[in-house]
Amino acid sequence: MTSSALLPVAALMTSLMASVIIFALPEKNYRLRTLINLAAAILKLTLVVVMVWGVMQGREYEAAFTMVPGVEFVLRADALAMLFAGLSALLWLLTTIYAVGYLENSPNRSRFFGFFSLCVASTMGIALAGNLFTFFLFYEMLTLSTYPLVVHRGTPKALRAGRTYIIYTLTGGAVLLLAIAWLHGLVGDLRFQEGGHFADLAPSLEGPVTMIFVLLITGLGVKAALVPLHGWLPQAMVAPAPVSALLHAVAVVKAGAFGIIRVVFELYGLEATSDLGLLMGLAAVAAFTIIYGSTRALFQVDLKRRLAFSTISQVSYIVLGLCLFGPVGAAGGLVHLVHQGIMKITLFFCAGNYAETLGVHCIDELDGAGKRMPATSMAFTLGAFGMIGAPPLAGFITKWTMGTGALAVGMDWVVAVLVASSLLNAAYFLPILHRLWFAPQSRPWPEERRWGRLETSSWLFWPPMVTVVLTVLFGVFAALPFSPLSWVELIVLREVAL
Amino acid sequence: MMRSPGLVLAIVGCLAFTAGLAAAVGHIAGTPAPVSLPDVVVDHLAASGVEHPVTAVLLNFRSYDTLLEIGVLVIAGIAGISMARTTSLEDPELRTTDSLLYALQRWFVPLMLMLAGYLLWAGSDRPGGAFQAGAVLAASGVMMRLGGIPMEFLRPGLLLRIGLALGFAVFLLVALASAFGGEAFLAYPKAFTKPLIMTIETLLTFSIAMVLLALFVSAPVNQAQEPEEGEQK
Amino acid sequence: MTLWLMAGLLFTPLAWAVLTLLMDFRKGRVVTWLGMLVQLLVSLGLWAVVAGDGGFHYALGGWQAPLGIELRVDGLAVTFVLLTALVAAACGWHASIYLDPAKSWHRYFWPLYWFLWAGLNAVWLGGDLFNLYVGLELISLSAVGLVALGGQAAALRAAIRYLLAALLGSLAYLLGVALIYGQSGSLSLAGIARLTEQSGGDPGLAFALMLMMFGLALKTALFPLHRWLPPAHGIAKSPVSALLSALVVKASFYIAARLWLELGDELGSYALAQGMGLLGGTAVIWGSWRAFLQPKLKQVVAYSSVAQIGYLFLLFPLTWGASEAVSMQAQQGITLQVISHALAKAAMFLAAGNLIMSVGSNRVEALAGVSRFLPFSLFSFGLAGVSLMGLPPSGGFAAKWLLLQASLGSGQWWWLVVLLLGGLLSAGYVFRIYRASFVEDSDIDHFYHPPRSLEVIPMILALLSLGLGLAAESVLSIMALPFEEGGGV
Amino acid sequence: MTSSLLYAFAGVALCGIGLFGFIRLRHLLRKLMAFNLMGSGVFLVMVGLAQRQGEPDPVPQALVLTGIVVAIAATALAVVLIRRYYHLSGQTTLDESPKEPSQ
Repeated sequence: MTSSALLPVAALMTSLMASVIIFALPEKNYRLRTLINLAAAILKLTLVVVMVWGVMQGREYEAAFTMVPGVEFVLRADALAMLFAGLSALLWLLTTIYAVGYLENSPNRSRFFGFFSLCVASTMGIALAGNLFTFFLFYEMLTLSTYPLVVHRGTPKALRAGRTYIIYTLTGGAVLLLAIAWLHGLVGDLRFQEGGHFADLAPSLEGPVTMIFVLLITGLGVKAALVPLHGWLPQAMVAPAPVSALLHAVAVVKAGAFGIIRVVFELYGLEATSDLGLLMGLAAVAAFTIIYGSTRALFQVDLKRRLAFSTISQVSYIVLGLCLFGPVGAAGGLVHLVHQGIMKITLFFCAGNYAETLGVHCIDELDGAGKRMPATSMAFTLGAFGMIGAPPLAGFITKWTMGTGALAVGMDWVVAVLVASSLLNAAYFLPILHRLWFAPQSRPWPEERRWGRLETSSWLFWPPMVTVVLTVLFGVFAALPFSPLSWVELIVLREVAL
Repeated sequence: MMRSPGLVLAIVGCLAFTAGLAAAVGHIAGTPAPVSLPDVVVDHLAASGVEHPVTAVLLNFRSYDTLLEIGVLVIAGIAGISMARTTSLEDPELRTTDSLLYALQRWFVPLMLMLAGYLLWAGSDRPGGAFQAGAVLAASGVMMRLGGIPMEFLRPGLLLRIGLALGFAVFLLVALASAFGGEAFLAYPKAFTKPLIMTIETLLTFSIAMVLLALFVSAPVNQAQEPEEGEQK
Repeated sequence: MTLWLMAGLLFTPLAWAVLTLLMDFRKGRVVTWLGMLVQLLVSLGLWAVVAGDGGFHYALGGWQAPLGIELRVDGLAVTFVLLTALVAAACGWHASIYLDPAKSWHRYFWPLYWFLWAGLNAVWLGGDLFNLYVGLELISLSAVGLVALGGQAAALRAAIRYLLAALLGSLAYLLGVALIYGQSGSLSLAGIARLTEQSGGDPGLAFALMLMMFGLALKTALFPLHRWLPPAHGIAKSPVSALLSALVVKASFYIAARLWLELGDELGSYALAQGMGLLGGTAVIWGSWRAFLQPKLKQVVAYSSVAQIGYLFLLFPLTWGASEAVSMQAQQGITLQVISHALAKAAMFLAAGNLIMSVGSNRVEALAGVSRFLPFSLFSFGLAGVSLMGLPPSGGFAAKWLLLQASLGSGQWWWLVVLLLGGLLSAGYVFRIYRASFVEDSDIDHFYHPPRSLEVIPMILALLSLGLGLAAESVLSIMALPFEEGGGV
Repeated sequence: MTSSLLYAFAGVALCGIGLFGFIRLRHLLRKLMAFNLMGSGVFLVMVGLAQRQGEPDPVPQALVLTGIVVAIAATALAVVLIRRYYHLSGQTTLDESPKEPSQ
């Protein structure tokens, strides 16, 4: 096997091996487990960095073999894959650190971290998948590996949430499988490629191909939590904070969104999709989801539930961006894949910290938390502002790019949607910030714990700090090379040859 | 009138089945068979080592069938004795003190043994053979048993198990020996075909009788039983 | 060379049956381990030979068909021989630790076990209709013996019901053989196939085929003839259940498939094919549903067998009158399904045995909290479940994929419903088990830990069934090998 | 219509009767009888149909001999099982008594 084939496989294997070893480790042996976790995460990150560099030079990394007669298993590291892989590799490291602190001396940790690594392995696979078949393979693997994380606590509530989650995702998976099989029957095994395959489509195929597109989007939309397929996401909140963070920022919802990107850009091709008149429909769904999610978020009293609905709306920015039928808008959507990731993970880290340190879960208990935990609250504030789209933070870059993109192609209504959702974001974030900073502490914290000089355990303290700094940097230095934005523009130049 | 729909259904089903079968048989009877196996058998009879075609088919041409068939019989025997009472074979319901039976035994048992021997020997050139002989042998055993003759060797133990497996084992050894001899599996060396077949037949007779008799004698059940997995005893 | 392999393959199990009959459980165990090794090597060798230079017919006793019995040694057959060696060895190994040597009747486990193995090999290789019948009986009787071994009333009831069903099935099959022999005067499947190709369809033979299909379907527990299976597979000792579900039911299906592929085009009909498929589809739905409702762990697994067997019968509609390519896809898919289900189901039953052993109860709710104490066996169970649900990368998924392609290719879209819905329903009962195991508030806190080796065996099987999907291509390639014609006439 | 063909048709009749008994009878020993009846029917068909032209055909006769042995083995096994079952549960049919755990 050449090095070019070896790298993607290795990137996948690091977390896969990690999970196998962790499963084998005895429960008590937590030092070694932590060590392996971190080592694997760092190793993976370096591998990804190497590949990013290589892809920058225009090198191709690919590993493929025939799995089932007529179908290939393809791992391929292209620019788009790197965007997602980079994100998940980076956030895996941070989330692992966070999780170690979060789950300190709680039961079933070897099980948790085993499936945790498995989940990341699947994400990596989704990123590197070179064709729809391989993508599906890891997509289902992700479903299976996240279930144990969602029900980790084993409470009736968690089990119910797990049931809902599994029903939604497996059904979605079945629909997706049907679509993939049908497509394969029609046109054979198609690899993802820049510009897609259906630029010049035989008229006879247009009908089926359109239906297949709908099925594909339905299957992927479940994980991407497009309304009305979003029902599982708010319930999944019972999971431990690091899990929610991972689910929202990298793993599940992003997998869905990323799948939609792959399908639109690299399977159908942007032009073909719009020629089939599918973009508009998708745009409408996305726009509706954005507004719906934000509106529902307004009425949530549980902090994590509010964040969950905000995710539903934020992820649809990515989808909406694709539908803007132009390089700029597409760039806006793609870059949000990263931006939403780091911003949302910051928010969840903070929410977790409030829960762990002060025992606070509901928003109205947050009064005066800013004085008790200034750094965390600062991070939360910045994350929130990022979400709202205040300059110069990452979120602003997204919305700005998308807005200009929309105007460039004369879809002015999209701008209206963006403005409306920003207002809604403000409406459900600002009250929280007000409670944090300006409301006096009305009652004692439900259950407070103290850790020496830092406001919380250092495992929990640093990850949000890092991500919030990134939020700022990605915003301020968006123009520099290797910033998400410039990377995305590189992708878009390759994808959308307009 | 009708007792239950199930009954009617069964009647109709069975009639339909019978009719269909009859039709099939009738149809087949109308058409000549393209292959005439009897002629082929006759052609190869000389090479088979026995004069009687049925025995030739049983123990030479299709000896693999027969090997497995004896296997099936041994299985039944094993399953039988696996449920046997190991303490004692004495089973009152299998005892009789009928003097007539005693008298009959004196006459019949030797006769039956002779008959068995004859059937065995006859097998090579006219109807008869191992199984018939074994059956008669077993019958005489059953008679003795009913007469209350203990026949300790039927107690489930090594002896009985050897008896069960003997014929089968020898058959198997011959089969393998042929492979040693470079022939195909189960191909008898030309020179010894007849003696080999006769030995096999003899031992088979013995084993078959053992199995049938064991199944009769050790049918009484033991109390040994274990609960289903995960059920409390 | 080949001669030795064949001799070893047919001889070892029978010989070991005799040897172990003469010993007690402990000695028999040691001897059996040796025999397993031999069998594995021989099967592997034969597989290598066939993979190397194609399949062949092997005339037993040097008598060619139609006079003698010919064995059909082709890619499919050796694949199943190898599969049997793997699974049977695993189950035997498990049994050798799992069964209690103190119980006097357990010594009879080994001979029955070896006879079962012999019967399976006989069926995989059989090319002669009547010989297949004897092989089937060898399997059925030893299987019944194993189910009843030392059991109490419930076990005996299950065993008797199983035996009666099996006997009726084999009689129906034998009747079919009688008719076919009366018509063609031959018993060699290859020969008969050639005859029917020349003479074309024939009502008498068609009826015979239907009879045989009925008998074999009954032995394979196709819905609605499945009633005997769950009690038997549920109540037998776990290693036995594993053997039955993984291999025994497949034997009768294998014969049905062979008959269909050889004679189906001439003697089958669209109605028959669709009918079989319909029953199979119903079995998938009904079996999964019943599995979902079962209170006992092993009953769940047993009913899941009913469902998984249903998939196999999609072979009939998907190959009848289909194009060469589609028919090939279907056959490959079914083969994968057989293999992956054999591995997964064996793993599942063995793991279930371990779980029951450790929590001391056979109910599903009793698994509460077991994920903390016995993650290893539970994990094997889960991996096997992945294959049953047909999720990637398991063999079950590869099979489902091929079947999807085949049904699309032949335009029989209605099977898509079965395939997709079946997957979801199986997820229903598999996740029910996971769910029970994740419950934390369990009152029982003492768990018996089975020996490590007991836990390793199901894990190996489960991993095999999981990885099968990745190796599907290479596993299937041997089926497409050249095959030298035989069968006399 | 040769005599052997007559046997064949007799066999057909036996099969039908046996099947009916097998389905309807509930006492296990009777079921077993019915099975044996059906078996004899099958054997008759096998031999009778094969040598319908009158000349004897050794092959089906051999097959039937094998078949008989197998049938006897099966019957014997069944009897042993049934007897033990009766001994343990006092039942002669397969229907489950209330105290048994229901499947």
